[in-house]
Amino acid sequence: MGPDVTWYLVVAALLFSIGTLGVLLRRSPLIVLLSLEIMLNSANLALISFSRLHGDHDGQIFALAVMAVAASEVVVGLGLIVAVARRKLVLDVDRFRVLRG
Amino acid sequence: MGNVLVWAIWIGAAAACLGSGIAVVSFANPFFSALALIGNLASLAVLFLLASAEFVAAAQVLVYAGAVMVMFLFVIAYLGGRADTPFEGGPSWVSFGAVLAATALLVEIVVAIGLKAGDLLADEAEVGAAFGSPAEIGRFFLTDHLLAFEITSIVLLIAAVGGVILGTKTRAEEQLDRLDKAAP
Amino acid sequence: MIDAPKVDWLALSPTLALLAAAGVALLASVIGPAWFRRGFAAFVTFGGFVTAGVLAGFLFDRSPDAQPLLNESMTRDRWAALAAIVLAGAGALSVLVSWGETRRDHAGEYYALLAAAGAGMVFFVGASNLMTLFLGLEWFSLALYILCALDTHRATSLEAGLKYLIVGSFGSGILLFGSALVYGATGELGFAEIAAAGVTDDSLLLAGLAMIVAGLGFKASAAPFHMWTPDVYQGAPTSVTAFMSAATKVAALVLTLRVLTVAFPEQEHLWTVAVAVIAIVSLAVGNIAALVQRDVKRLLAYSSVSHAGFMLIAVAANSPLGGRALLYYLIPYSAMSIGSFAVVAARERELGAPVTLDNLGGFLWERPFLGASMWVFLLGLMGMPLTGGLVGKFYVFSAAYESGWWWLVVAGVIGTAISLYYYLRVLLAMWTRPEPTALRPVVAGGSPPRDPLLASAVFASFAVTIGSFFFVQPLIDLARDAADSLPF
Amino acid sequence: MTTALIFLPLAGALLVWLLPLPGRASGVLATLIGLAEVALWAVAVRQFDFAQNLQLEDRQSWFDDLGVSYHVGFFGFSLWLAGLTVVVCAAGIGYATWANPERARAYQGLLLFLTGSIVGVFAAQDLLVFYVFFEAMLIPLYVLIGVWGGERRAFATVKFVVYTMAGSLLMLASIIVFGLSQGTFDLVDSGVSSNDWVFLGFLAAFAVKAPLFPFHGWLVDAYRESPPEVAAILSGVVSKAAVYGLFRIAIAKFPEPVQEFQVPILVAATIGLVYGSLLAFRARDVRSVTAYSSMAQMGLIVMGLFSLNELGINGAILQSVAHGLVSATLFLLAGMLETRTGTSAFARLGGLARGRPELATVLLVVGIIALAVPGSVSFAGEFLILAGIYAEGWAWAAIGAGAIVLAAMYMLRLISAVLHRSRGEAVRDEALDLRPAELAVVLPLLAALLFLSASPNSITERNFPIPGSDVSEAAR
Repeated sequence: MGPDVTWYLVVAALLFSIGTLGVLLRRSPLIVLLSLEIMLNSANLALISFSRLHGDHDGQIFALAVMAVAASEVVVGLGLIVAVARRKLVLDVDRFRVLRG
Repeated sequence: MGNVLVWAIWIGAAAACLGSGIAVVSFANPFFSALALIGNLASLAVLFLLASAEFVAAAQVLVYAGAVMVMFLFVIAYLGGRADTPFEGGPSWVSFGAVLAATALLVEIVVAIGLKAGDLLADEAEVGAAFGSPAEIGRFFLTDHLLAFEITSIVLLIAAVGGVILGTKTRAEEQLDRLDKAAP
Repeated sequence: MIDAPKVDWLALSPTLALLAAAGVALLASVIGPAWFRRGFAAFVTFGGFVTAGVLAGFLFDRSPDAQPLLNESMTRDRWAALAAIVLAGAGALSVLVSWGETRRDHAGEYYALLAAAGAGMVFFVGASNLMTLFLGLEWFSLALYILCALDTHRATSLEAGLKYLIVGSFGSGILLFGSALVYGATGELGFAEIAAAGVTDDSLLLAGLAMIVAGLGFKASAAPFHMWTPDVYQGAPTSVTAFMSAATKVAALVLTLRVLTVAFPEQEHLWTVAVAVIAIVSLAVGNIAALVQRDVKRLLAYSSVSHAGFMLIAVAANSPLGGRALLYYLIPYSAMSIGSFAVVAARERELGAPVTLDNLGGFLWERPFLGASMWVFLLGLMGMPLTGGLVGKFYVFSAAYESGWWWLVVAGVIGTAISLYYYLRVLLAMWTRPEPTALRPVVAGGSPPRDPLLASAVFASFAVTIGSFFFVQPLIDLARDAADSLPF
Repeated sequence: MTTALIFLPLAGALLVWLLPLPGRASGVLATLIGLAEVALWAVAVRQFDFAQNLQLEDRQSWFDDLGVSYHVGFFGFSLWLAGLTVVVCAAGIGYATWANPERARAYQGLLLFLTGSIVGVFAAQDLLVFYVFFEAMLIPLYVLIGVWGGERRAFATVKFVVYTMAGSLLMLASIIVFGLSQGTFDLVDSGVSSNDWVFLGFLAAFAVKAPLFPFHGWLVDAYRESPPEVAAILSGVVSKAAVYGLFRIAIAKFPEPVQEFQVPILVAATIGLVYGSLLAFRARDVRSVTAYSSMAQMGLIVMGLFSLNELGINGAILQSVAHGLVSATLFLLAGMLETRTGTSAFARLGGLARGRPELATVLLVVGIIALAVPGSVSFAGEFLILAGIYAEGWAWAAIGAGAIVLAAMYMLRLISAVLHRSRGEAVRDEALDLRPAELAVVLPLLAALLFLSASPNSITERNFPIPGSDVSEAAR
């Protein structure tokens, strides 16, 4: 018998906060994307541990679907970053000042 | 004795997971961040395995750590030095607010978990050996969660189209480039 | 070994029609000859939206009782069907608005993505478990992120796309973690099953509920989750902005009320207060921030934040009257919102520059039809008579008062009073002639470009805005039937 | 019938906007529509039985779940107010046709739209319908002031909008609370309420519109910056929407709060009367004098209404009509002076009577009626109001009478400053007497005033019971 669900959840919550901090604090869109991945993964960890807790598969299925969604977000996000770089714009989330009013 | 081993692996994986998570958000160079995320994903996969989610763990390694991260690294390599941006310099209102928000989230969730820990979270359901196996997951995807399965494919398709659209240089952009070149 | 699940094709038909349209448009834009792509894709997408609207109407007629489908993945009911009709209408109008944006690159893909986003929203409003909710949300959001960034040669468009992607994904991350917590507390994903699990004052469930409300708040652009709204609305292609401002709001708000009433009836005393507070913050932030804007798209973006506040008042009412008020309000609101962005788009094309209060001068005299329509849309957003905006506000306030939220009525009244100032600035700007010395961009080729499709979209929005004032009864009857399928 | 009376000008507005006529022609068309509206009103008066209560009703369900219907009809007093509206608006449109402003089509259409909405306000028998027309009336006013106004029009418009909308929105909140607690928004079906807050919400809207002291901040700027015919309609007619609202809603539906707040309201009205008169006495131009006198007169009318007895209310209605005509005529005359001299400041006017007999006669007659010489309609109205308010306390009547003396003084000052004294610097010999077109606009108003002066009882012989309330039972 290993650690119970509470421990998993604590790790998930910590990971979620780390991801949140990364999204809010970092300026490089690439690292922001990576931090978003961490947020989604922490949710996956929570889903899977709850799935184990309740003994039904819904959580695992959800986690798989989330994985696919996360991959999709990465594709679009990276596409955008490449397009921004191609236009020789500054890659800095905070410096998108053209749109501040 | 098996318990101690499980605990040891679990603690190792959790520590690796959190450590690499912190590394991802604090490295200045996105290349190292991405590498740290691979470690994060791998250690998460171990945790998934320990929570009897074999198939998800396998998918995590194959899809995520494999395919997605390769894409990441490729883009970072393509961008080269431009991808580097310094860490947020000096405390600002934004960073203060961010830390506050993240802490609030953490406290909220941990308190929620803590309040819960006594009763419900303790008694785990008994699961058979087939729990989390590819066959089981597959069956659910084709019956109860058919819609989710289908939507996942649509989302991926949209993302693929988006990747192609955003990745190709358009005529309007070429025109702009020509204008840039023409200008001294 | 595996029994094929029974699929209710009629319930899925509006979504499928739009998906089919998206597929055909995509194919055509890949294999069709260059001259053929744009027109064909636009035509197919328009047809897809119209078909989806008709099918949703049929669905509305055929589903007097709510029915769960595919193991609670989605619900077939009139609530979703009516929302789907509004969404289809908004989509069709956006196609008309977009035609004049003579896009040379990715024209076919533009329409394919528009149809795909519409399909996602039409599906989303019927979602009835947390997984399909999340997936539907991501479905239409991803399509919208790409659409926002489609004009890759414009820095503002790219920035809008990236910003929307980051903030939107952040919001859905919060929503996802909240869903996970709710799943953990109840062991269920389906809305009705969550309510049936009988978990009431569980801290995990409440934390999850709070995060779900916040996540949906991002999509409805309710303050304090609105920070992406002005930038994205300003930077995105204007036809996309028109679509987003109407359709995203419809989808997010309609689903918010559904998930709250179906899944969390026991926590009513908590979420009504939370929603009421979000409504007030939205009213305050949207209206006050709009006061200082000079760019018309940004101004309208903040106005849409404040309207999210108005409609959340109806959600907070948590009553059949509130449901009716929400659905009724969404109809003229969608029309006014699309219409006003369409007029902005027309002016933008005419000037070749972003529309500000300064270069709107004399618009009413130069383009009387568009100018007068803009007047009607703005009066509608103000809640002035002869537009559905007045009746919408009347219903929302009535619902709030009936549920005992008199201070929401007061907040709404104050919000409206503040909003008058900035709407009036736009209204008067359109009458005044700019100073002859002022620098004005010259219209290329002399007379302004003719765009009958955009004009017809504006006319349709105009007709809905005015018509919903005079024909309240039939619309309310529809909204009543729809709201009856939610358990209040 | 009522519906036709409301929608004829609205349809006319649409026609004027859509027909591509040149400026003057669209003005003529608008004038014809305005005259047709007057004729229609005359027909309505003939059909109307003044011995009865609500008549000429039209009713059509609008949305039933909240009990809102399109319900319009006239009481005796509101038919007179509607008559005032159609006459003054027709004169205003006629004046605008003569003045021929820029963008005449839009201008005339807005004036017609305004006419229809005001008639709608006076006819509304459902609270939401009332609110709709009340707001619809403001939209053209915002534009007319904001676009065609004087130098400081932007400031005047914003001030006007802020004041009026603040009042209107409070009224909307009150309407919702009142309607939902009554179960219907119909003014005939609904009962009375004793909720002070709801009453105050309604009162706020009407106090701003009247304007009642201390809600008069918007008044001078709006009256001074609007085009003359708009100022005429604003002071002559639009302010009477407040009279209708106070009488039909505030007094009729809130008998208890009315009793409770009678004294504070009377105090505000009295202060308004005295303060307005003093300001008018100190004002330095024709428009300001007329504007402040308008405020003073509205104070007097509100005193009459809140005397809550038949005499005072009859006087208030009569005085509403009389003041509407007087003030509209004065503003139109001010406009005519401005086209001749470019100013309405007393310092630069004077001596206009010499060689301009028609102008002098018209101004003198209106001025004399305005200062309420015995025998004039204003005298009759003020007398009735004072008699009514006397029943509530002699002090009110005494202050009112004092203010009326002040009124005589400022009107005489106005007449002498414009017509007599030595010639002002802005007055040139080339400045002509009133043109036939101008006379055609002013003379009907003057004729109406003289007719009412000759027989004020054509209005007052029908008494005006408070519609559908206990107070009216008591008054009978």
